Amino acid sequence: MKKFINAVDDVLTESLNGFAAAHSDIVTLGGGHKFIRRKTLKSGKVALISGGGSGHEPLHGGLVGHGMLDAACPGQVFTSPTPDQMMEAVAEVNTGAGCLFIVKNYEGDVMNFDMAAEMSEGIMQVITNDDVAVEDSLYTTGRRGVAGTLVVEKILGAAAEEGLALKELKELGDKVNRVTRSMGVALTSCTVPAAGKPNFEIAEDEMEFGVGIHGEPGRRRGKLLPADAIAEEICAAIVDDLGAAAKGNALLFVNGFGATPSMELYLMYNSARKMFEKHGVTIARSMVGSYVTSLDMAGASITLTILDDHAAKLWDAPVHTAALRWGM
Amino acid sequence: MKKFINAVDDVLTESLNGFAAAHSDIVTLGGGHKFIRRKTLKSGKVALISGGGSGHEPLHGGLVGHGMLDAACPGQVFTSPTPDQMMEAVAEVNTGAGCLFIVKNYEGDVMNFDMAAEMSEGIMQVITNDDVAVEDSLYTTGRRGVAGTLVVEKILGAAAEEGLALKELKELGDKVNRVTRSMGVALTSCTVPAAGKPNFEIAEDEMEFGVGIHGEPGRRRGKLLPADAIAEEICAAIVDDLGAAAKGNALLFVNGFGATPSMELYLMYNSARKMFEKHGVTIARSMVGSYVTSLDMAGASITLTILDDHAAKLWDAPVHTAALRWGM
Amino acid sequence: MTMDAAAVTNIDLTTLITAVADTMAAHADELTALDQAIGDGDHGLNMKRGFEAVRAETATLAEKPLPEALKAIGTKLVMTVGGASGPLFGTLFMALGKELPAEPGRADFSAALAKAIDAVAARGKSQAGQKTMLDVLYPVQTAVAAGKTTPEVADIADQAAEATKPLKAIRGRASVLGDRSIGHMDPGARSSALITRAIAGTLEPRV
Amino acid sequence: MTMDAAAVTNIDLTTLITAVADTMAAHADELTALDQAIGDGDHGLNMKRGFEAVRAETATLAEKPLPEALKAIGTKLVMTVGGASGPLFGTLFMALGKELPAEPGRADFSAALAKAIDAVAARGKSQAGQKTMLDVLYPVQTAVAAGKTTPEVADIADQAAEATKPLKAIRGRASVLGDRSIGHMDPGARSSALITRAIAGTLEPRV
Ligand SMILES: Nc1ncnc2c1ncn2[C@@H]1O[C@H](COP(=O)(O)OP(=O)(O)O)[C@@H](O)[C@H]1O
Ligand SMILES: Nc1ncnc2c1ncn2[C@@H]1O[C@H](COP(=O)(O)OP(=O)(O)O)[C@@H](O)[C@H]1O
Ligand SMILES: [Mg+2]
Ligand SMILES: [Mg+2]
Ligand SMILES: [Mg+2]
Ligand SMILES: [Mg+2]
Repeated sequence: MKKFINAVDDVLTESLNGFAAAHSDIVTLGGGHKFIRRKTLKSGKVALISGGGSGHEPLHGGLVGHGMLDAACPGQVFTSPTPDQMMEAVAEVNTGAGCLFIVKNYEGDVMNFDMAAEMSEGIMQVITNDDVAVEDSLYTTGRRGVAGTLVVEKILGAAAEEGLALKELKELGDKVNRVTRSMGVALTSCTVPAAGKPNFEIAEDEMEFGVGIHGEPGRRRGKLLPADAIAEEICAAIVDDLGAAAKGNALLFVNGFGATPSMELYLMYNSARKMFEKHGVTIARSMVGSYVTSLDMAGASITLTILDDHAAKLWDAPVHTAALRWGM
Repeated sequence: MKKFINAVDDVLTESLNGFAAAHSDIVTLGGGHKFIRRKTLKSGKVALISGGGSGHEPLHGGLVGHGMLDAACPGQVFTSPTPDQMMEAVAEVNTGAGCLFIVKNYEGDVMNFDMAAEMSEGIMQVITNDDVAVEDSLYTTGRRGVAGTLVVEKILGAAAEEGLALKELKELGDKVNRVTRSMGVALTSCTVPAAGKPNFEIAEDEMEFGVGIHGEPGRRRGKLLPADAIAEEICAAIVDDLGAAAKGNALLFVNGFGATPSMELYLMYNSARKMFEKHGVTIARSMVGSYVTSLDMAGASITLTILDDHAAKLWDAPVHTAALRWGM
Repeated sequence: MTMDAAAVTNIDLTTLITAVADTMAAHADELTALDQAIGDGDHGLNMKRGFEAVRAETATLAEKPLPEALKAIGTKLVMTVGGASGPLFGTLFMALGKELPAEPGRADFSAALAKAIDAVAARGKSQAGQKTMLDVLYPVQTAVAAGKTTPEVADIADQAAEATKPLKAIRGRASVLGDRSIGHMDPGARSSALITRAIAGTLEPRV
Repeated sequence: MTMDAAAVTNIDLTTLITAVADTMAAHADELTALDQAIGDGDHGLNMKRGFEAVRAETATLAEKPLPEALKAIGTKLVMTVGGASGPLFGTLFMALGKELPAEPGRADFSAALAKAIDAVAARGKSQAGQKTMLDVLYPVQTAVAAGKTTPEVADIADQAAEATKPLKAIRGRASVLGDRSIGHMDPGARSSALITRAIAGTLEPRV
């Protein structure tokens, strides 16, 4: 394992200290590094709190700030945060209008956020589950929440800033989640610092199709395909799954998992854009970059969110976080 | 080699097409993909043109836009662009106030930009050479231009936007370059798509100290060290080299080479910040991220620019490019 | 050497906590490797972190009445483990503490365990046969209820963990693998068996 | 078979371009591997790209007078190769075209080559002994001036490329390696030797 670290046990703490120091104009850390919160809270605004295992940076800590999250609770690497983290975040950032938890659909995350919600007051939750690689079924855990979570957080962040109430925010979040779909492919595995070796083995000519954002194995293992073929399969799966909703304006978000150069991400975006337009979807907004990562995994995911005018307006609204910034 | 590509020969073209489509509000491509230029030029402003081999994205194409570059000329991967690219960029973006080339000090880049300058009118050049890993000597090629180039481009971009004339811009660029120092370390090699295999071999317990941004071997090969020890060596080299200038306010820029997760970059930032402050430098501005990359290389560089009030003001000035955006 | 009332009431919490924390530390790499195969590779770290946190409070815990101590252990696990296993093992101990009378007999213990496992299933929206820790916990409870000796209970736990191999995961992270989860032991089942054997080992000498 | 005036004036440009482009294509991987060792791994690709671009214009080039054709080849190389080698090989051919009279004799060729190599050195701010293409180009010129046969010139070029191995790089990307550049052949020296041999091969039959 080759990483810039001092001791495995201090990775998270030292990294969070660095993050807070580098962005001290925007964020500050809660005690015991339990959460990252906005430096300045906006009283009367519903507080948006997200979180999850670390290793997906800039998600979620890099998305704390004006127009997006109020707090993010970082768990250990690839491990859901614990309820006390969310409870203390709530205690600090709830300015009276309640809190909305934005939670990626993993059992660990859901259970820990649930426990925190049960032990706090005035909480509602949006569960994101945009990953079409996993079959959606009531019987199983259902779909994972992946890169589309960022889109939900951005749109809800703007709406919260405009003063939308808790219940309406939850409804808006569910609505955006319903028109958001993602799927990813990994070319290499990733290494959790404390584990010291890659999460999975993958041959030099293989890719993992439908991979999650924890290096957990995906839908199938297959031979490495050309970018166009990968984009074709992913875009078809997304459009299929969206069904009748797959039309009109959309946001296309090509996300890198960490080790994939921007040159390849833009190439993938180029392929995906053509595919979606062939399917009759208009790419009205775009984002390309490594925002929802899996440590040092090479690979990418494609996310499509159908945008009505309201959602587009909220997407465009000013945001000022460590990772996303525009309009201010 | 595992990459998202269709055919090796089309990587650059398809990636540039994707980039231009994703950022069509900011940029447009010159004919034959010879350059990336601002969509809207500002008449009467000195045009800033940079460029270099591809594979360092977002440098330079991602830095084209308001407050930064007017055009960027992308060469083949790790290969300087050819003079015709710069000449055509000049022809298109020079609105009458002349052009400043910002060139990283590599013989290839310098010679190609020189030839273009000789064959065009009204050109001045700033050569960046911030890499302290290489001995500065008139006899040899001298220092390489690395991540500090971005700092020079940002500060000059803001000054050009304010209407500074060509000669003053050149002087300012030289001045910023003189107080900018960088050094990097690679943990893995990188693979040029057309070469198909890693540029160098490196053992599981080794690092390449003082590496350049092309995966070219560096100052020495050594055992992998803890982040603090790496930061200590780099920061000492930088402070040493700056000599008496190493005091007051500074910008600390921790740059990832491509495959290094943001968690490790912030950890490295945390180490570096402490080291510099021990040396009496105040970290007044910070930037952490993969901005000057070497394809899929794992590693990072540390850049320090001493900032007087004027430079700090220019650093803070609004910028709107694909990769850097603030204040607008 | 059946697990009689004495075994339950005379529990030496210090020994018990030490035994469980030791086994989690000793098997952390193994659990992580199991989780790398069909999960995200953190289970060993999670469990070790949780029980080290519990170990750090042994002195305080040992002074509490058993039900209170179990609740405190559960809460500590919830607040330090994270992931899926944190709320689940946390719920197990918290519910056990809630259900047990201050001076429980064997029947009390068996009944409380049944309720605690149901609480885990409720928290996890899961049931037996889904390739999770439940596939060890239920057989352990049945064995306790049936009056098996502590070594027998430990063996049954091991067999139950082993028996998760052919199962297809329906719950937990491994569920996204579908058929590809078949053939691997469930990490949470393995840690449950390890905890069972550690606890059984501390109870045995007192029976 | 000395390289006499006829060899210079009766050059069949089509054959010559084909020979050089073929050799660059055939040795692209080898050149890239050399450049990976002490540079950035693009030299083979650069040279191949440049000479393929030249090859694509063979018909037009073959119609020009020799000096004009050489200038056009040089310009094409400058505009397609990039990197350090683009301006340098480009300058070599452009300067050669500029210095050669329309119907050059051997002495003209030798003199023009000397000037062209000086132009390369000026462009590169470099000189012999710095582990660059110059360490092949200068010996080639000396050999031509000394009236060596074309096979001899080609052999001298190969030896000169080989002789860059023990040198420490002072110019070019490899210079940052310092002593670590020692022991490797300079990629630009190797490509210069390959070009020399290819050209020599096309001249030979006509001498
Ligand atoms: N819904 C559930 N019900 C019961 N047990 C579960 C459930 N989800 C996960 N588990 C158990 O938790 C174990 C994984 O724990 P761990 O790796 O620590 O958490 P995570 O899956 O969040 O990374 C699984 O092996 C399984 O035994
Ligand atoms: N200043 C110079 N003078 C002469 N030759 C040089 C100089 N710099 C580089 N070279 C030659 O160019 C070769 C490298 O070419 P290439 O790899 O195509 O360009 P780059 O170094 O820009 O990647 C070197 O092997 C060397 O022979
Ligand atoms: Mg986990
Ligand atoms: Mg090059
Ligand atoms: Mg796990
Ligand atoms: Mg090269």
